[in-house]
Amino acid sequence: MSILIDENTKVMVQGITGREGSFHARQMIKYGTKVVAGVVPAKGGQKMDDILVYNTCEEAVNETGANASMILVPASMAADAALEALDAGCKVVVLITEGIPAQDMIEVYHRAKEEGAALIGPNCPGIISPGKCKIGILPQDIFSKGPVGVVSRSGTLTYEIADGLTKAGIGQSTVIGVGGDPIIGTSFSDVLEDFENDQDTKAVVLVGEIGGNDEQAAAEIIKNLRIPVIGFIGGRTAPPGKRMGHAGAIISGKGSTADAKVKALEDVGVPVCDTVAEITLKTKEMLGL
Amino acid sequence: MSILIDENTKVMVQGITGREGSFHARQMIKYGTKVVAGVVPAKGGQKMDDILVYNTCEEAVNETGANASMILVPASMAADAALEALDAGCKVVVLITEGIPAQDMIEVYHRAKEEGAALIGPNCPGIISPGKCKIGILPQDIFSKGPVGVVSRSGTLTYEIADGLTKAGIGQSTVIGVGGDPIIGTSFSDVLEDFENDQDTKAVVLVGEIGGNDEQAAAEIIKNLRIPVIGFIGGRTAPPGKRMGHAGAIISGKGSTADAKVKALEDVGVPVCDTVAEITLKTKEMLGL
Amino acid sequence: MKIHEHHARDIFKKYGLPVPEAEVANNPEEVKNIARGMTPPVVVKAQVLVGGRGKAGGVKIAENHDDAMDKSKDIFGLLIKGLRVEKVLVAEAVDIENEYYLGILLDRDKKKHCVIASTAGGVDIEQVAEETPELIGKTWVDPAYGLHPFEIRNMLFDAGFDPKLALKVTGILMKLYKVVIENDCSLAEINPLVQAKDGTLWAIDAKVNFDDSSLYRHPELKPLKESEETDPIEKEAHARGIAYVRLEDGNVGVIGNGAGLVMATMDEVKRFGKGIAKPANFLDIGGGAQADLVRSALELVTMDQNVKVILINVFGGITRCDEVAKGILQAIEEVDLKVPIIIRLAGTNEKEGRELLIYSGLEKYLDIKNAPYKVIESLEQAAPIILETIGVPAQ
Amino acid sequence: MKIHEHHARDIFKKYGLPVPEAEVANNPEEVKNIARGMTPPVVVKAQVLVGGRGKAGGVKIAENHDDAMDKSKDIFGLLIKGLRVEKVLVAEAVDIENEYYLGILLDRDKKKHCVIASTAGGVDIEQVAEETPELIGKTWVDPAYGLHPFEIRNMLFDAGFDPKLALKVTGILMKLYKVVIENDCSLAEINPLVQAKDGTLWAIDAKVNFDDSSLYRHPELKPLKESEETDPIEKEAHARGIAYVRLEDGNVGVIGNGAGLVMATMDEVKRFGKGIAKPANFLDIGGGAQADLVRSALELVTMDQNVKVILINVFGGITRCDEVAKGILQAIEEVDLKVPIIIRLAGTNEKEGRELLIYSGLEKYLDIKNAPYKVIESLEQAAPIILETIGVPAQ
Repeated sequence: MSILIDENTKVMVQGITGREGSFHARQMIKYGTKVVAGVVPAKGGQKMDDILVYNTCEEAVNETGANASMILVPASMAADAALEALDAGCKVVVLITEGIPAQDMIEVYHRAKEEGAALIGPNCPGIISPGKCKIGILPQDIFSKGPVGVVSRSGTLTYEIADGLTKAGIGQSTVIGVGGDPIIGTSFSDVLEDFENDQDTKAVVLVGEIGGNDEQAAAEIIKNLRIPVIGFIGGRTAPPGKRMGHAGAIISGKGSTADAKVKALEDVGVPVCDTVAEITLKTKEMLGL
Repeated sequence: MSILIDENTKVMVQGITGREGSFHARQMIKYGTKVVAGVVPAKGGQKMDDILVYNTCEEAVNETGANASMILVPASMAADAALEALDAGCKVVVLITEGIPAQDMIEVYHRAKEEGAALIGPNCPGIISPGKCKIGILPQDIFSKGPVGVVSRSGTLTYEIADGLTKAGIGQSTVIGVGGDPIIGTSFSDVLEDFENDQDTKAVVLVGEIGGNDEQAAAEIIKNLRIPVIGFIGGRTAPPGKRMGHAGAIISGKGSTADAKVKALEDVGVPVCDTVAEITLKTKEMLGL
Repeated sequence: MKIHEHHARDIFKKYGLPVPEAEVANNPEEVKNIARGMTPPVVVKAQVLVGGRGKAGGVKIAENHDDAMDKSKDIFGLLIKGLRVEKVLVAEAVDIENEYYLGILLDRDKKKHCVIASTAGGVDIEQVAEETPELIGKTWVDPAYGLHPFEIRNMLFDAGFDPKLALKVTGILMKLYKVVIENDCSLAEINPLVQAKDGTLWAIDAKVNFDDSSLYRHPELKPLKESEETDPIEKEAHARGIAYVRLEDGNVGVIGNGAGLVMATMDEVKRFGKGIAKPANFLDIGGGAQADLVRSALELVTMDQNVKVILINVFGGITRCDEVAKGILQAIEEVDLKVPIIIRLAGTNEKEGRELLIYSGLEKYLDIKNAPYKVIESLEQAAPIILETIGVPAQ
Repeated sequence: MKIHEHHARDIFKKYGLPVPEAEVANNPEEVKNIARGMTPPVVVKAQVLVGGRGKAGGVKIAENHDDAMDKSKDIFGLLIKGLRVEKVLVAEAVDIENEYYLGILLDRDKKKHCVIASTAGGVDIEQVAEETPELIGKTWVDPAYGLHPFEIRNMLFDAGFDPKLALKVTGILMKLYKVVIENDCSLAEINPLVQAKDGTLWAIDAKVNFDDSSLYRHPELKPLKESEETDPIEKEAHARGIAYVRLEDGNVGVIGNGAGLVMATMDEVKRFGKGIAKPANFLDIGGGAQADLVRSALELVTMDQNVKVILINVFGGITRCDEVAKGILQAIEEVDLKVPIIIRLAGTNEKEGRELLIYSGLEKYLDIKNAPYKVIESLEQAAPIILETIGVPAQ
């Protein structure tokens, strides 16, 4: 098992004819993802390798049964693309694009909630259920199938952690990079219960960082979960008021410091690791390996 | 029985301290309507006769259990007042005010639908269930309790008709003036089934006029009703393209002519009267009196 | 509220819509000067608030500025559906390849804005809708979240727009939507949107109507208001703030309170009129009218020389019958009405109103032809009196 | 993006918010001229992009234009939190009766705009929120239908605003909301909103932050952008478009790809540093960096004289390790880096990257103190090498 996506997920790629879109669509296909359609307005009828391109999401969904979408279009069009995917009935929408106006994302976020769809991102690496399906730009070779769910606000740090787990012989059920923007579709809280209910997930690694209150919200959920959660918080050395690379990582109040987040997690019994290497060790321990 | 309002309806009046607001609140009280509160922002704590004024609808509803509202505030504030009443939980909102921007009414209309509330108006005379409750500005002496439901797009024409019925000894269950604006909260279709389901209503008088397609929509509903409906359409002599007094009454397409409306009603078996006097006669006949 | 094409064009321009270079001229000399600064050919278009100006000879293409001046001479002063042409718009002509229709209007049934597009542009859209409905694309705007490009694209693809063109048109419709929302338009239309031979798109005609109820929050639009009335009495009524519409071939002036009641009264006159008595006008004194307004209303109705008798039908709610009676008496005293009035008063202060009229002593004459007015109990009583009045040859 | 108070004031004015008469001056002479045209007293306010200017002596009241000039001399050139005062705002002073706080910001937890108001204005709102939360009113904006006056009124009444004042403040907040929506603000604040002794309301200070991701659709805002960086290296990084933040008291330059990975690497340095080795900076080369950018990043980090050693930690996804290696070699060749580099490469093209570095021959020396760089297998290996480097007294 896995959460959100699996071997039956049918993916369309919005922006498949672009440089990034075609590259990552090919990678996904190579990984075994069922990429069933591309969507590029006014390029309907073209092909990207064997994948037919449609003018609209509606058409793509009707013709191919696509139920998930990856969006790799310019920031000024990305929110509209996400709304189109949601409107067409996609239940998983992975928004890779960076630099989408927050105000546009407010609408996309609430529309996704109304539709009961999982919106992942924006400004995220995507999601992978190793051996089954990948939607996103994650480097696929470092993942392996197994019992650990990973959810993270960071991209490369996630790769690092997954790589560490894989090298230690610990596979992953599903790995999700939720993205680094202030307004994101899926936060920690949204997937923790999914992991709890997934029979094949035996432990969850939660990779937080400074900024916002998502870790505190997650702690509230974790309180009531049986599944063990291993934590990590990046940015302990980050100075307040400075934006660390992306808009999400900025210490703007007491709650958004690394210390506050570590405390919130520890208070509900989550061991918070000091280093990336420690995550692998702690996970092993939690799994009884 | 009656529809929408009855002896248990608790009414608050938004704008109760204004000249119109206080006059009509007093009239309503005189008629026996349970006027439980007034709402005028920044005049909370004042009194209009024995009625306490609140700053907000929320407060008025919480303190008095008001479940309906009459709005008599200036056009620029009326849509906001209606949204406030809906937000506070009122299930019947009667919007008397004339000249509310259509764009504001679009929002109020859809919010009322979402809340499952009956919005009557704007630019309407209101609603009366004779002997039980009146919300609005209708001259109350002309109504009498009885078996006929009346729903009308016109104000004074409604009075004329009700007066005619009353003088002929035919009382009314509920009389509703739905208002003359292009965007109205309650149209014919919305109340026809209520009348059908009201045990005390034995026939319905439907008073339409040129403009829009509400009569055609009503005809679609009437098809499936058992209750007899008597029709009247005003404006047979009105020239096309001219606005007859209020924004709703303008012949702007084939469907909005009097002839098209008469035909739509006659096609579903509704006798359409040529004169106001004929309405009384026809109603008598339908009731077997 | 309707505005002239050139004002609509200015608004379109402000919102980045592709309007051709154009300027307004008040006389042929100005046409020449404006056209001189343009790349010929130019088009000279009558500025009137009614449709059908093309068929009426109000639109002409000119080869150069002299030609433009000459042709404008035929347009100035032209009478189009009763409106005299006082201004023309001089615009650079576009080399037309294709014509499209774009419009956004308020749908009163769905209570949403409706966005309409068609590949059959340049003609009457209602005709297209009737004859070839498959050529009309429509999408309704979510009242909460507003309009999105993807919704427009879906609609345009379905309506048979070329996909590449559809992308450009989507941008234009998003701008047109902004015009509608920010200015409270009840209608905004580009008909035709023209694709020129070089592929560029141009909003050749611009039409915008505003929601009258919203004008209070758009003070900048008020100066754009121009009289739409072709009829001098309607103009006068407009100036007095009275809802009055003149009907053709009528001889019975109709006055009442409330649009529905007035219309029903007009219908009644027509019905019992036996082809002899016909309503001459619609006049609604509204709710709560004071005596002054009633007086003014009577004066207006008698400006129509065809009116032989006036029927007043008032059912008092907010309106008080005694105020109406006072107004009638004022009018008789101060204005020479020349025609008799049939008066039916009911509702609020009915008794007081009737007494005012009866005790004035003016109704004392036996014959309506000699008395200034006759008070009746119900509308049915009006028919014989009116027919009697009309039936007698004037004078 | 932050902007100066006077720019925020101009935006407020455009939206009809009640800002006092004010003008910007670049030198004391201009202050005098501006103040001369105003009704005294006037206030002279330093224009800097950081808070706390009052305490730093950046705000002074003057009795007349000469006094304003004199006092402005103390303000010009003042250093407030590292930022030098180059402009001042000269404004007519308001006779303060009461001070309030108004603000609208993006709530990232609720994913809605949050409207905040407090009767405790003029002070740090976060402090008020902590000490007297009952004095803070909040309402969240429906993402679909937007903000309505009644929602603001309800909030203001609850927060203890005087009802009559609340009606006026509602109008102000509706305008402030329009500022936020139409300009994509992440924050708009009036602190304080002042009620003058004559009862009038004034937005005495104006603060507006914009969502950087939305700037592409607000070209008119771009010229308002001014450097927020007080640090010269941060300024330089900003100019080069590199995400760089300098840390105090650090000696280990940190470079990586991805904010999370870089922060984790900084944390790791701190942890194993035993109080001796500390991260000197955050530098994220982002995704898919080319050699040039890596070279530029190395150059930046070594501008900090405190940096004794650099740690590069890259996990290639979109980023290719061979490009990173090329950039490192370029930097060594073209820039005199002066400090050794510890390099850890993993992920995409890891092997190629490592081979480029190893076959360059530059790593041949046994001792890190003599070699320009050292390639390591895992981050754990970095600790001893860094400590060895730092531990040795510089020269």
